[in-house]
Amino acid sequence: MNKKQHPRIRELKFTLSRIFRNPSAIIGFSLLFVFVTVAVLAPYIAPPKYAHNPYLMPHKGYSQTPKPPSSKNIFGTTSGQYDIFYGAVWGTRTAFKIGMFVIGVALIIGVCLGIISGYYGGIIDEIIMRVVDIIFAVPLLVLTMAIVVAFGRGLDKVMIALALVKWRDYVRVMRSSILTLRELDYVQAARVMGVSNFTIMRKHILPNGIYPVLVMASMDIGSMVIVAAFMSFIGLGAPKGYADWGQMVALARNYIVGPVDDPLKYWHAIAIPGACIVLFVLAWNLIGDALRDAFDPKQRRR
Amino acid sequence: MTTYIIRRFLFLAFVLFGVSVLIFSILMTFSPERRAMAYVKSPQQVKDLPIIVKQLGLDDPFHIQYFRWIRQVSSGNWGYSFVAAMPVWDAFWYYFPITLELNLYTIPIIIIFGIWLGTVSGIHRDTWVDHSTRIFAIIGWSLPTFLFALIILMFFYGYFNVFPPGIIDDGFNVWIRENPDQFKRYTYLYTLDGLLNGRPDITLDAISRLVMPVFTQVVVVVAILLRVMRSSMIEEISKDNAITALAKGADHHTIYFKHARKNALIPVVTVAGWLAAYSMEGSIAIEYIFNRQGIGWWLANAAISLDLPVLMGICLFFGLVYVIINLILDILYAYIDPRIRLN
Amino acid sequence: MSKLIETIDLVTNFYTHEGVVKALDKVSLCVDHGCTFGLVGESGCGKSVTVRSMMRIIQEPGKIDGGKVLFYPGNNGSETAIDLLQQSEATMKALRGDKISMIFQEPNSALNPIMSIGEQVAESFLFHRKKEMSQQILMDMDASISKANPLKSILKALYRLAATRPEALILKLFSKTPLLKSWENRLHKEAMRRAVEIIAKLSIPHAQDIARRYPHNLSGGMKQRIVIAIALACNPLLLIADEATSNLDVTIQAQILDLLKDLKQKVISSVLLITHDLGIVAETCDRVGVMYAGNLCEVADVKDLFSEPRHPYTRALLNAVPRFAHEGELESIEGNVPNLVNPPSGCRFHPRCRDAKSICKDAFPESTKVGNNHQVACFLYTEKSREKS
Amino acid sequence: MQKIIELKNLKKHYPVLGGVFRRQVDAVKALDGIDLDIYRGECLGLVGESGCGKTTTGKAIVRLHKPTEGKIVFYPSEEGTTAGTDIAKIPLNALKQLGIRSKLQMVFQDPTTSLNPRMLIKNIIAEPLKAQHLFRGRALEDRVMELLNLVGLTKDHYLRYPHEFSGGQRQRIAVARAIATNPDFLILDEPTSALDVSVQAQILNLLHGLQLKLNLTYLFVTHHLLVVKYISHRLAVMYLGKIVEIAKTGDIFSHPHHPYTHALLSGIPVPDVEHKQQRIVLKGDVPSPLNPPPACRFHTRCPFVIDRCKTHEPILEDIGNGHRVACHRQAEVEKLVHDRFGKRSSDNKAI
Repeated sequence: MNKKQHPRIRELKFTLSRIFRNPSAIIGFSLLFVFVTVAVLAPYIAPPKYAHNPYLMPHKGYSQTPKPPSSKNIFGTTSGQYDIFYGAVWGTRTAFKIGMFVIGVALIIGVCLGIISGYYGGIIDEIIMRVVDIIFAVPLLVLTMAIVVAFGRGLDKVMIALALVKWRDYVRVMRSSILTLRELDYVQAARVMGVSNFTIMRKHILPNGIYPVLVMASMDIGSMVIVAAFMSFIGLGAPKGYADWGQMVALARNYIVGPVDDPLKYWHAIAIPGACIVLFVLAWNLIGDALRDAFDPKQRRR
Repeated sequence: MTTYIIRRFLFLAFVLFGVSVLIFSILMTFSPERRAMAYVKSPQQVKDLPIIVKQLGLDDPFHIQYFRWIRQVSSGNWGYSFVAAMPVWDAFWYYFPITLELNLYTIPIIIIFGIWLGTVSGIHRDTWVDHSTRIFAIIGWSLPTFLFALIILMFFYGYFNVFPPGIIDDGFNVWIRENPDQFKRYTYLYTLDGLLNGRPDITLDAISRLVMPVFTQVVVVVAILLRVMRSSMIEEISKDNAITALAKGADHHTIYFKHARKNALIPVVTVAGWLAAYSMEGSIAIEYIFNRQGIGWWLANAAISLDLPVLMGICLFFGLVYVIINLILDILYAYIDPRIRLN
Repeated sequence: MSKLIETIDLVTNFYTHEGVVKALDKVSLCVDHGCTFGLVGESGCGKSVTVRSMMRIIQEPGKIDGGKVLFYPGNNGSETAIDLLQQSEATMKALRGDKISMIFQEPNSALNPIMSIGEQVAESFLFHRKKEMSQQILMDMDASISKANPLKSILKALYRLAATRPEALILKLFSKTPLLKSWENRLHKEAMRRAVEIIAKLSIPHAQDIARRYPHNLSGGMKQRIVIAIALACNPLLLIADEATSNLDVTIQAQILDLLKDLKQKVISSVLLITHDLGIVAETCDRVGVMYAGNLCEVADVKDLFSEPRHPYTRALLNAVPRFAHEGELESIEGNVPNLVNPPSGCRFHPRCRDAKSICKDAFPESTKVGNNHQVACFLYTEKSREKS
Repeated sequence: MQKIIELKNLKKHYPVLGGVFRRQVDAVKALDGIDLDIYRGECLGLVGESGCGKTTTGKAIVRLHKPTEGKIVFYPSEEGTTAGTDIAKIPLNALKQLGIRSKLQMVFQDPTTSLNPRMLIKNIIAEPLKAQHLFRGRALEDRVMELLNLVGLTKDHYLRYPHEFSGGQRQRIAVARAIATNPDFLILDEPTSALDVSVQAQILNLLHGLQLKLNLTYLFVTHHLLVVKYISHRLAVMYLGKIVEIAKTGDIFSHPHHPYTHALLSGIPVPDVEHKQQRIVLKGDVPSPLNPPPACRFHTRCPFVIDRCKTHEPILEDIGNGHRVACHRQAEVEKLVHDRFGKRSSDNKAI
């Protein structure tokens, strides 16, 4: 052990070595790295045609039949002649936008309420948890649909609706991890020392109790993209022509079966955006799986 | 034990009440005119909207409207569905058997398969069995239901031309509608009714159209159950009472299947409620893609055409399903765990 | 006295992510027939690993990497020794709980929370006494004067088979099939009767009622009695008690120690007692082994050990233990218990030893005889070290 | 001698919820009327089995638990001139503002759980100083270093995480943290029971040294009578939420007057081979504090029970020399024990 290093760096290195001991972490983070690169470099990989709205997929013509890959459209075109390559590249940005926004907002609400509810207990806890119980009773997709219908269509509405529903999961997980932490000796010791409640939550409870929530959140980024894609697929989310993988699958929906002599003729129109969704979600799930193993308190040394 | 059940019952009644308030609050974000549209049955009536608003008291205070709404809902008046072109209550009973049929086949398969796979991979931890179920689980968990359904449809229906979408062959459908006396709808489940009416060909056709939806659902949902079962099995196997049993002279088979598995099922029961809800949720995408006119299909189409009463009704329905499933699970829980049963 | 069980150079390692934990390094000890052997040491010194290795119930990621465990089931000496590490799992299964049984530290977790007490005790009989019980059932059936019917004769045939060949395929088939497996009902009932009997034997009041209860509504002391009942069900030759009283209160511990002492006189032949409490050793054991960091330092009769401790660690330990008569400050052992991933070279105690010499760092001290039945693994007592100094 | 802490009829009842609406149906009587004086500069040992309320007493004094009833009077000044403050009911903020928080500190049982695994040692020890705004900047660092030296650790240990230490070292860190604010009074909640025998002595000696050096008062909570013998001046024995006997340590060991103390003393296995005395084995289990037996709580297990024990509750009586016992038969107990169980070890000083 190198003593010259700052202990925090040493600890970080140790944690990273634990995470990357797991092959699924390596695959997951490499996939994520590719997606991040594509998202960041999107304007260079696929230069936007409409400067005012780069998310709009360019299309030449209005023919309903998808076209196979060619030198002009390297991934071919989908129904309505939208360029699949462009959609796939800019769709990465959309996916990150959805995942990060929904999970970010849900995490902030969920973690804050979870800490308050778990740490203070009593009547506040009772109220928060009963509200969560109620929201839990309706499946995520159904409740989101209802809210989207109430707010009106659009990708932004879908994102807000998802965030408004998703926080319920984090409150429960956060609260249960705090209920155990609250009774631990080091939290009690801090109380004896006269440390204020806020500092106890910030320094003792949050750093030790957030890991289960983080693991869950990393997996949920993927599943939120799935739900948003389905909403776009049925037409509640992104408007027509928007670079969104779910939307692109929807465009190709009527062409899953090709002409009689070549039933798989239009496979690319579904498979390419589909593969993007699956790989994106897979990346987050692999990361979450690796994090869960790495943060498992039972496996921590001593 | 009785106090436990009563407590759970009261709690679930409270949840149901809360869900209704929640749904009604969403409903109230609409302007009174928009809500009045739900009572309009023909285009001619549109100009009478303000009158309808007044008539129905749609601009009254929240609580008055809520109790009026609840009274209507409990008497079966759930509004009118454009998508189904009939009242929501009637439409519900028209669509419900289709969804029920799908889930009646899916849920048992998921439970049996999930518990079995989870047990096996928990026992053979870190072997090829465990690794392959792990990969299977992560892939299943990463596959969007709607996408998986489309790809399945593309291959099996498009390429091999087997397992067509829909509920039943059009020819049968027309025949059934025209001969209600020859084909009695005992259960409204085609697979059962076909047998009861002595028409195995109808049953066979219905089953062939169920195979792909059930398969899709199982692959996507079983992953969760499998992982929970696996980790709780691993935990039980390494517990002291398993070692005590070993020291008593038990063989591994006895420890796994007599000592560990029943204990391991306790946490599984807790996720099972969530699983059932998730499974119902999954049927939305499946019914939409496989063109099965069930609750999910209806919901998706209602959402697209902003058919509000349908959304509200289905939200309430899901709340009710949640409550019923949880009540069953609570009793199951008490049955498995003597610590609850006897306290 | 004749030997009952003996370990020779037992080595057990745990293959963890942080490295290989060398939990046992060449442990050789011997328990005689009729003797109470105490194994003492601080936590993490390998006491539990030793006995678990002897019973071959080491859990992942542990592995027994060498040595022998010789078991002498006969009463008359060494000719019938079997090496437990070479036996098949089936043989071990038959031995565990029958010839050798074990009590664990935590009565709360040792019992299965969702099985009734009676069921858990009865299991021992179902594992090891099937033949005997089948015979008894046959006798009972013959004795009862009810009319013969075809069902009864089938049952009789099955029990006759169970009494002669309990591993017969047809019995397994019957036991696995739903409905048909109800043929075992009488067996279960008989096992339950015996379970209640053994519970009552351990001076537990209302044995019938206790057998029907579940672990969560019994007190800690009661649970520990049940664990003892399970261990004693089949009259084992050797009872291993792994810190059987350390989680109990003083007054309850006194009850359990008393019970064990009583049972030792009446029922059990030999006891291997694992504890970190030197007091318990002094009161209950005939012979003592002291362990430190995976090594067995000293083995002696209990009187010799307490009056004439030889190994520096034993001496230091005895001085560090609070006593009634002691006045003034307690002596402490400086330093800490080593991490067994990188144990100290040579004698594992040398970094904390006051009498350490250079040889202690380089070589592993072999166990040497220093008196009547007294063995020490320390260079202070070997020829080699005497020459050097 | 001046008092530093005085407990007057201290009670702590934990509500037991039940029924359909989770109302309070019963109470666990963890502490049921404790009267105890602790004097400045002494070490008082509080002994009893698990669940007897000894830890609850300690935690009530530092206000980790809010007492149900009774007074906890704290006498802050050295001279003993000022009147005490009742800290049983005052809000926690006021406790901090009055400066009492920093004077009452606690060391917990298990050092693996009492140190936050994600904090550096320097921050762990500095935490109470920061919370009380006592030092800052350079002075804070110096103070932390001083504390580390005081408990026998070095500069090397300053920038490390708790998991890099052994159990004994961790307990040293916990002690350093507890004495950081210059407290007058320390509650030691089984500070050695999670440690190995060889390390236990180190910690006991450290605590003893610190007491002399810093003029501390200890309340040493433990289940092990022999451990506390080395460090405490007086001993209080608890049973089911009550104090049954309290006396100078030597007196408890040589002339215990309560049958329960006798049983506790004889229940400890003694690491001496020659030492043979008959053990007093109490029958049955400790009754549940939910429904403690009426009158004398020990009567269900007492070998010398008489009818009066079942009807009248004995009070804690002074029998001279500060020795107080709560037993109807305290005068004859010694003889009874001798007659029934033979000579007691405490009589012959030989062992």
